[in-house]
Amino acid sequence: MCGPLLCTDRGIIDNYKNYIDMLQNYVPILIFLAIALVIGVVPLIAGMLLSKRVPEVAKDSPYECGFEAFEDSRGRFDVRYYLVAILFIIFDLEIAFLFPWAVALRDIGIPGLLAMAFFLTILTIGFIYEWKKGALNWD
Amino acid sequence: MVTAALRMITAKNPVHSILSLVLVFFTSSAIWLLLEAEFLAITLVLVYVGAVMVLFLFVVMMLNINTAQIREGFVKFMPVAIVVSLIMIAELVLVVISKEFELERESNFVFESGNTHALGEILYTDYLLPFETAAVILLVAIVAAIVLTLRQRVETRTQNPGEQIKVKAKDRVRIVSLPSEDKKEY
Amino acid sequence: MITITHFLVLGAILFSLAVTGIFMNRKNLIVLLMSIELMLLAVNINFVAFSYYLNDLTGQVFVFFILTVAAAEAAIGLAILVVVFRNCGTINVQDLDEMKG
Amino acid sequence: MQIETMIIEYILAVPEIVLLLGACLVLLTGPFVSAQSHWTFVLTQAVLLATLYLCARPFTGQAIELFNDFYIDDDLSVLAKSSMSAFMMVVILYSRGFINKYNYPRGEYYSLALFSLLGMMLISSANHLLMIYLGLELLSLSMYALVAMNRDDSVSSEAAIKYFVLGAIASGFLLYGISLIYGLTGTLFLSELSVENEIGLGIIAAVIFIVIGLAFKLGAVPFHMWLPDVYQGAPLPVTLLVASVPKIAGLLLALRLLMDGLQFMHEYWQQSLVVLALLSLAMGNIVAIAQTNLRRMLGYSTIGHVGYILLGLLVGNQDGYSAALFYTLIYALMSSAVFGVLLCAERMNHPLENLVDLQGLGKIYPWLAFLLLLLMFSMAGIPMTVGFYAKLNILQALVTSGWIELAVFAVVASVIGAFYYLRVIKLMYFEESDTQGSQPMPAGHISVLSIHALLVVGLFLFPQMLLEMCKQVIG
Repeated sequence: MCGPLLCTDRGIIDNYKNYIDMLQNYVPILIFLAIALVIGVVPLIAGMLLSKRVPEVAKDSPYECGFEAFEDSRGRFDVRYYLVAILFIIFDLEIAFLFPWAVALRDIGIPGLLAMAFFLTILTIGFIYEWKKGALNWD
Repeated sequence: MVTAALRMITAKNPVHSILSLVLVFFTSSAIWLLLEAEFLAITLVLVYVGAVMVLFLFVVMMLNINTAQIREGFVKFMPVAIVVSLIMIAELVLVVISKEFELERESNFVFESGNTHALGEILYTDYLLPFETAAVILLVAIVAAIVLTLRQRVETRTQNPGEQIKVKAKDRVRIVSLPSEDKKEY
Repeated sequence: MITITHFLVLGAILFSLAVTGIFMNRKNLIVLLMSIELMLLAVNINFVAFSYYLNDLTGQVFVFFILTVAAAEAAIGLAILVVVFRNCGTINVQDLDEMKG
Repeated sequence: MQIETMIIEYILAVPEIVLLLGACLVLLTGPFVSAQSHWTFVLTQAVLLATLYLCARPFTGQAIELFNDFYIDDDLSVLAKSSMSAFMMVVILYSRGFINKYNYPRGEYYSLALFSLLGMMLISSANHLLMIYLGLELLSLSMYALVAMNRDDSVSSEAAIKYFVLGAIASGFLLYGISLIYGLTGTLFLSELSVENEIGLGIIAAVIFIVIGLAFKLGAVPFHMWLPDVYQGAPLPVTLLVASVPKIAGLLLALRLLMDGLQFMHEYWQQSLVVLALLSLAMGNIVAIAQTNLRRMLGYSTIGHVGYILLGLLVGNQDGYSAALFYTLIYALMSSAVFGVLLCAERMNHPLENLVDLQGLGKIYPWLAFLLLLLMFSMAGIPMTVGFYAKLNILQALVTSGWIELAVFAVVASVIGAFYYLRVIKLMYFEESDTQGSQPMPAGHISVLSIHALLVVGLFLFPQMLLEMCKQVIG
């Protein structure tokens, strides 16, 4: 989906037309969203309209091998998932910084390359640190 | 969008308010698209919806708060909240509709080679220092996250194959010479 | 025709809602942290709108940095939240009153 | 940009780079060196010494702008950076015993302290609102992590979450103000901010937002809620850190924003600062009397001192700014020494947590009590200590620009404040206690602490040099 975003390289012919062009690149996304919405919502509504429902206490209660439910149906997550998620965010942001760099590298040349080298060095130090600290080990 | 934001601060269930915030992010991403900030719009969706809000969801799931009792006290604050927020909105709106902010766009310029490219051209040259500072901030975030949440699990048993192979017989079996004792009393 | 004022009003409303959410929320720290995110989003909308109408990329670069820092900040904030929950067993704002004076 | 200019810029910004690389090294000692090793400490001090050496240079009266004008290297930043690295060395030295005793993760603690120093240095030489924001966040994020570092203590984590939430709100307000300024002026360079037309509602609102953000960060009433909690709840070395070095950075933040950037709005931010200063002086000094926890009391006393610093700022001319700078430096000196005393007592297993713990300290540890006595005199602004000069300077600046009522109010507030400082002395010398001092004093700690605390008297005798420096860098 990222392909069309970069293809606005058309020069300024007509500003307004250009603007529309830019937005036109997003039409597939819009269609995609619409279809996703339909796929998500239609079965829900269909289920609501078509099914026959006779609600009853026993039917609505969570069932656990003949016992009352011991705990909330939402189980707890482990803290370790959370640490992984945080580290994911950090490196996600790193990618976000890499993206415009990759697009513009031809024009910013060596200074840009050095700048990114320094940036990555700092983050690599963080990576070495977390590796050595055992934050990436599951047990 | 405003409805979604409102929903976010009033929803009873934290999961619902998180999903409302996701909706807010999506709509503002669309608005940024209209304002020709394509790259930022995509980043907002990728980073915020894709990562930050997932983190929020994780935390809600992890803490597993009893949702029933969360909002008991909210109702009695409600009237005050509405009044205060209306006053604040009125004040701020008064500020931003003042004449100073009426900017006209002289030329409707579109960057020659796209928004991402234009951002890339200045981000790594003109904005070199902030860029490197951002790296340091991310590093601090890594360190902080690890310091605060990583628990060394002492009780988990792991096996280290390297050590298993390196083990010599003398490490495991100690041959003790026991001098035979004289039988005196038996 | 949509003018800059519309965007600024939108930003102002979101900002006020976020501030209200922060000060009126007496129950849940997670919603508090989300209100902070909303606050920064309002700021970002302002910046992007100004950037568009001033024909200047500075605002967009600023927004990019705000996004970066805010994500890092949210990560640390949630980490602290987890620590608080483990120690105090609650994330209810009113229950956090061990220190007074 | 040419590679040559890039290299030159890197050479001029070498203190920051050394600090950054040093901090990374210290961080990596965490997992690589054994937990009991002293190398982490030695390395940290070496990095700080190198930074101090590279920062300090004679004043030239010129400002050099680097990195496409994002970074400014002037006398003010030189003074701030050198003093901050010097204070940080002292802070790390005092913290060491505590860190070793309670087995805090050393690499992380020291490197986060270094990263926060880096943030403060970036604030001191920021010439762009983006740099101010990033420096501030670097400082705050490290501080949040440090305050929460004691993961098993509920008080400490509660302090951390309060600090975090209020800090984040402050950033939000600051950013909203910055965004309005950007819309009105079209630039974010501090030296280029100005409005063409007459001053309208928008710019006033922007300034108010920025002042609110600043007040949150400085801890001025009514945005002070986090400060006493952090002082009380954070681990003691972290309190020492929070109480000393960031105050200088906070002042620099205010100077960069208000003096360099928004001087043309002086009459508008002045009014808000008057309110903040009055409230801080009153609240800080009066509420402190009611405290029973020593650290919390010191927190409120900080709020009172922030009130004084704001008084200096609001005058808005060279006298005022330099008086505020002088006051802040002296305050950082006194405050770090006071917490040095607390840490020293804690090392001797005589923690001074509540005011009651001070009873009979004059008998148990006479020398320590004497040092604390000097510091309390200085905080109260009694002659023979440098705190007197600091207050006098502020008052002079106020009177010469016609704020006589404010000066009178400040004097009254500090007379009230003197009460609780003197109560500390009364507790130490005129109350009996049955505890016995058995522990020997840690030699290194106490000798540095003695020099540090005696400086308070020394600077009273020879204040001229520091005063001159403060005047010169503002000019």
